[in-house]
Amino acid sequence: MEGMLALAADNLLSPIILFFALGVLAAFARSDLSIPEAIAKGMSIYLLFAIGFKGGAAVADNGIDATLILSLVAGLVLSFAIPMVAFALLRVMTGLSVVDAAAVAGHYGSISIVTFVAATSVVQGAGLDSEGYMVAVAAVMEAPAILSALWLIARFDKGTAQMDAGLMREILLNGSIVLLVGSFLIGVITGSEGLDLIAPFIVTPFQGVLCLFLLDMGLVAGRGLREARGVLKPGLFLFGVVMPVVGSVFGLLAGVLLGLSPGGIVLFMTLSASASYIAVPAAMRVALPEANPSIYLTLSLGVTFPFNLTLGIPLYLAVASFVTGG
Amino acid sequence: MEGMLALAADNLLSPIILFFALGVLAAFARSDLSIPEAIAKGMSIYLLFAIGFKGGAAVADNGIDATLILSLVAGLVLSFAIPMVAFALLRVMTGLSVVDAAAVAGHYGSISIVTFVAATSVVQGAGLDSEGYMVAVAAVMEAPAILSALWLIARFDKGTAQMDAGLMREILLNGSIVLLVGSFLIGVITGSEGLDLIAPFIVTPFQGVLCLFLLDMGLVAGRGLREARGVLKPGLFLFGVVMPVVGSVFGLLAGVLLGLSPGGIVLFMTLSASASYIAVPAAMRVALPEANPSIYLTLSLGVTFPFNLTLGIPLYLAVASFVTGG
Amino acid sequence: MEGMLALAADNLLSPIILFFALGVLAAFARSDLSIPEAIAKGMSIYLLFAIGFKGGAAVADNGIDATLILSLVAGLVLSFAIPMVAFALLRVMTGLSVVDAAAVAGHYGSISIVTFVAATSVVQGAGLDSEGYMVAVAAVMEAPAILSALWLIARFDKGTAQMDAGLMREILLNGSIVLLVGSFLIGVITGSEGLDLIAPFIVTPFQGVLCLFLLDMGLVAGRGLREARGVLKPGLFLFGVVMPVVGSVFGLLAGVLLGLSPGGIVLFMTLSASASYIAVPAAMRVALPEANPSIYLTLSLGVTFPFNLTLGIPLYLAVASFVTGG
Amino acid sequence: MQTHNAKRVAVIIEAVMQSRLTDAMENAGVSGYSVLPVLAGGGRSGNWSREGQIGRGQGMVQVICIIAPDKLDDLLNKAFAVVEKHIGVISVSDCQVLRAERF
Amino acid sequence: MQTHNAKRVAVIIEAVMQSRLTDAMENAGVSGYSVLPVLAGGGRSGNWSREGQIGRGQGMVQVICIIAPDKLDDLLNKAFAVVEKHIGVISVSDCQVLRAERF
Amino acid sequence: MQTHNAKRVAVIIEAVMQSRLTDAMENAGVSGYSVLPVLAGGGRSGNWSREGQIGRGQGMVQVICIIAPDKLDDLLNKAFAVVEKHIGVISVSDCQVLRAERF
Ligand SMILES: Nc1ncnc2c1ncn2[C@@H]1O[C@H](COP(=O)(O)O)[C@@H](O)[C@H]1O
Ligand SMILES: Nc1ncnc2c1ncn2[C@@H]1O[C@H](COP(=O)(O)O)[C@@H](O)[C@H]1O
Ligand SMILES: Nc1ncnc2c1ncn2[C@@H]1O[C@H](COP(=O)(O)O)[C@@H](O)[C@H]1O
Ligand code: NA
Ligand code: NA
Ligand code: NA
Repeated sequence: MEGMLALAADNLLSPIILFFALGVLAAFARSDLSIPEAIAKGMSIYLLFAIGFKGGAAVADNGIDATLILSLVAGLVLSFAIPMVAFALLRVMTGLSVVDAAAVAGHYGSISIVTFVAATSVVQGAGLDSEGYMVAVAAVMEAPAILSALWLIARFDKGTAQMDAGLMREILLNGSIVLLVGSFLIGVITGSEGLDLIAPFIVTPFQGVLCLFLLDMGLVAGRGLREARGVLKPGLFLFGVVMPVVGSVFGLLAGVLLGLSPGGIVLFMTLSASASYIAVPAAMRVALPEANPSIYLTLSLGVTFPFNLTLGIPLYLAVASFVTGG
Repeated sequence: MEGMLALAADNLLSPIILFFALGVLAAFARSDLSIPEAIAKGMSIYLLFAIGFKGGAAVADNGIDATLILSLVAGLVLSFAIPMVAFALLRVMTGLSVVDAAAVAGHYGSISIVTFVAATSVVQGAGLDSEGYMVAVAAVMEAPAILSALWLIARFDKGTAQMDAGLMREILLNGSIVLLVGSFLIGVITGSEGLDLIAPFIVTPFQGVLCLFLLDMGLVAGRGLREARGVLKPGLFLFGVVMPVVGSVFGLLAGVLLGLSPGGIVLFMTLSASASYIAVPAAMRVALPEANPSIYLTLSLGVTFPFNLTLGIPLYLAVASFVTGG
Repeated sequence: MEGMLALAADNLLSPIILFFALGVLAAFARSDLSIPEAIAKGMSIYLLFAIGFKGGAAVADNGIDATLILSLVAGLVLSFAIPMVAFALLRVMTGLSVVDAAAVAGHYGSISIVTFVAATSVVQGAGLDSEGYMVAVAAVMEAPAILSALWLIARFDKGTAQMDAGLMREILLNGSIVLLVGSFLIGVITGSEGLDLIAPFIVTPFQGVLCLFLLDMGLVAGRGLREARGVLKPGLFLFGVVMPVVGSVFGLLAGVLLGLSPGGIVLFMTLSASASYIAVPAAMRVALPEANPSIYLTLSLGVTFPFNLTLGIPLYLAVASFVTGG
Repeated sequence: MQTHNAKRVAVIIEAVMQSRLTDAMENAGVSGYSVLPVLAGGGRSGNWSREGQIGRGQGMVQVICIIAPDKLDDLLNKAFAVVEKHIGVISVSDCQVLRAERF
Repeated sequence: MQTHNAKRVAVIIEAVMQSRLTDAMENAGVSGYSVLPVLAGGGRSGNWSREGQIGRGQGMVQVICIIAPDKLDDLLNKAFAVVEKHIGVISVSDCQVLRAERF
Repeated sequence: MQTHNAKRVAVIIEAVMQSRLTDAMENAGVSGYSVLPVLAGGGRSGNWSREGQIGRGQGMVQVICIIAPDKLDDLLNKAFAVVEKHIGVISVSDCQVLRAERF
């Protein structure tokens, strides 16, 4: 318990959290500090490229683990299943309409890659190893939740959602999945030799870029919260804090059943706990234009993301350590 | 004297000066070489982030110096006071109207952060230490000069200027101040541990980014000079060279009275000598739309900035060394 | 022969090729993966800055080679001459009109700087040295081919082309030439001291940036191929593969006559073999608006660039090694 | 100069819908269209800005299409089918063009 | 398609004045507005370009607002109060919109 | 508010031709112009997009110029001479401006 508090405190005073907080504060204070869109996109491309490649190179190094396939399947299942849980919780805890609840639920089945990256940092900082293929698990968990959200609509609201072949391709081939999976595979192919070649670009400066990126996320989240204060009813806010913890339990179960390393379990918990704020919102705007974007964006980016970043990840680390007897 | 000439020559042949010169030449020759706006903004964010953090980490390392607060106060006073001197000089040396003279004066009380960064490089290159909190002094010197400029207008031109609460907030919370101060504080909090984490991003590649950034500044300054040739009357040009030297004397006095290190004195001289080309122009466009922007931009970016970069900083270094008996 | 196959295989599995392939595949699959324009431009500025400077610093290190001037002259001559050869081949191999054939021919006399950079990597990977001033040769080869293309038009199609003083200046002072030559000269002036200062920016992360840049080139090339499938008749496609090999023979002759190092010969072959996809297309749009851009862009970026990247460069390396008895 | 009557249709629409709209336009037989970036905006659903954004979920673009008057109705019908359930603005104004044969 | 008369107000204004203008517009009861980037320009005060700029001191944006005709005068008055002392251009043109209830 | 008749000329043109067009406009005595970015487009010569591009060879911009009606013809003639052989669209519409003395 004490160890966990120290860990949480440590985490709260890490540069990445502090830069996120700086961004939120700057947005609340209505400072005109902002990162150009192209730079923000460039940084997110860099992060996907780097973690994909590093994960792939790690897999090449350690050999393909027998549980790789099973982990991917588990990720798929969780991404499909978690929205159902989230939807049920939302209907109980909040007064959201079916459409809004389904849209929100879809976000929680999918994942936030920056939360994953932050968890990787914390796991490494705690001296734990983790399976390199967890980035591939992250990739497979991005999209299925969207289908669950649309299914929920079809089931409970009869055919409001618009799904077409174009949207299906957009979801499956969205830029971040392609870049993450592509970099992962190239990492697998070129292995540690490839990694040595580009490590000065993707390894050493990584933490610094992550700080700047979280500054930007803080700015965007803060602006969103400022704009959408009205939306954030107590029940909704509570959901944004409870749901990641609930999700993490599913991740914990999966990780333990699969026999992952403690670090791998933390990452699985984080993936299940995190909520999408890029891929799913875009898909929802196309398929569910009636759903209110400020609800799902504010919850995902303004509540759950900061929660995971500050308290969630240390919690998942403590739980995973406890469960694996670490 | 000889040492100083060698220093100046050395400085003139450093990559950062040469890239600045390349930019100016390319602009004069009407080459279409240009840096995208987003990249230029990204680099300036990087520089503020890096020097703020490094300054803060240095303060964390050395403990809070007793003179920190006094230095901040001295910075404030200088930023308020220098515009008065500049205004008086302008009225004597040039035929500028009250409005234009006040607008120009405001720029010289404020600071140019790149000039500061370049001076830091030179100071380090000369093997001198300097106080890490000088970046905080830089931050407090950004805004007060704007108020002085508006006061000058109110005093000598009766109420042309438009100051409102919105503008006040914009000035005090402008992006570069928030980023610089925020990074500084995070540097103080996370100390050398934080610095170690992100040094491969903010320390080692710093000089290279600075070269590219100065290339961009050369392009922008050169384009400005080409467009605004007509504006640059001899008296005005002279002011652009004399004023930084005058300003530096104030910085010298402050630095010596405060008992700063030789390096710190050079930086204080540079801050006092440099003229704003981002924060103040933006504020002037809002508050003093009648003032001619090509006058203040050309002077600040086209005359004083290159002067400080090439001759000013070595001069301030020589003077500070002489005064402190170095 | 075996060695060459191994080399080609090695090359095909290098990260830069794989990222290029990822880009092409993503574009074919209509993924929305894309790199913001500003980031793509920023990376190309970085690459020009880095290779220019490194080439200059190498020249400063090794002293000015007696053959430097001769190599520049040879580059000029080749850039003027190769379009004539290309034009003749095009008239024989394809049914292109005079205007289109001349436009395409101009691209092949000029050079592709990324192909050059990739060849530099391969040359270094093979443990060969090369002359630092080859980047200056690359710079002089950019523009003359444009004049040849316009001359071909004037000769065979009577005065369709529009050449004016403005265009001439744009061609000679286009951004990439100015940046490449400027960085080269600054590298020569500041030498290894300057290089040490900025090496953590331009040397160590270089390969990583190159990977991302090639991902972008793959995306752009793939999108171009998808859009312009109809254009790519068999004869044209064949030309796009045959012409680089023909061009490389001229580079080989030049390199051998000049007595360049094996690495230098490979680079000269690569320059002669590569086709422009930035400077020349822009000039052609101004001077030859009647020429169909999808023909020359598809050939240059969609056929010849990938050919050189994957098969061409290893071939040129093998031939140069064989000829110089390596 | 000889000019000809034409219509200028400007649609401000969510970026995620861009390709669907331009497909619909091509479908309506337009001779061309251009997409302009929109930096920020405000409306009944609040204010937004592209600054710092990394996804396309937020943000709008403006699609401009100049067409011959007789094609207007078909275009509006097809464009409206795409935009109908979405936020955004469709406006049409009269204009004059050179080279009428191109529209 | 059923269309309705509306006015399209386009204001080219310094970037530093953007929020003041959009505040004034909201104040005049507009239902929405969009901000478009401007890359470069020329006028009585010379030429400018956003290339390589890092500050907002230089540079303009275009704010577009489509409104019901009866709100035009109030909007122009309020917008003009902001723009009055500043460089920039206000233009108004007629247009037709779908979904008139939104304006 | 007192408004005055003016013309709004919008030229969508290849980025490489931008300076030639604006030179021609200055030549025709316009009081100013603004250049807006275009992200993507489609036309008889296919579809294009600025994404990932590094050269100016591909890509268009939109040049907007608001002028007094009596200067229109000269402007169109001079602009057309530049655009004539190139892809792109010139359109003109009526508008109202404040501060007519500026045009
Ligand atoms: N009247 C309008 N004029 C110009 N742009 C508008 C207008 N109304 C809405 N928009 C744009 O469309 C977006 C969505 O509008 P709304 O559906 O009203 O929230 C806004 O954020 C603006 O970018
Ligand atoms: N007639 C015009 N048409 C379009 N844009 C204009 C016009 N006049 C001025 N502008 C824009 O407004 C800016 C300032 O204009 P000015 O006050 O004339 O210097 C110019 O740089 C252009 O971007
Ligand atoms: N009717 C149109 N409306 C708007 N933009 C157009 C139109 N036609 C062409 N364009 C723009 O001009 C470019 C070249 O057109 P084109 O010459 O038809 O290929 C297109 O890619 C569009 O960006
Ligand atoms: Na999740
Ligand atoms: Na100063
Ligand atoms: Na060539």
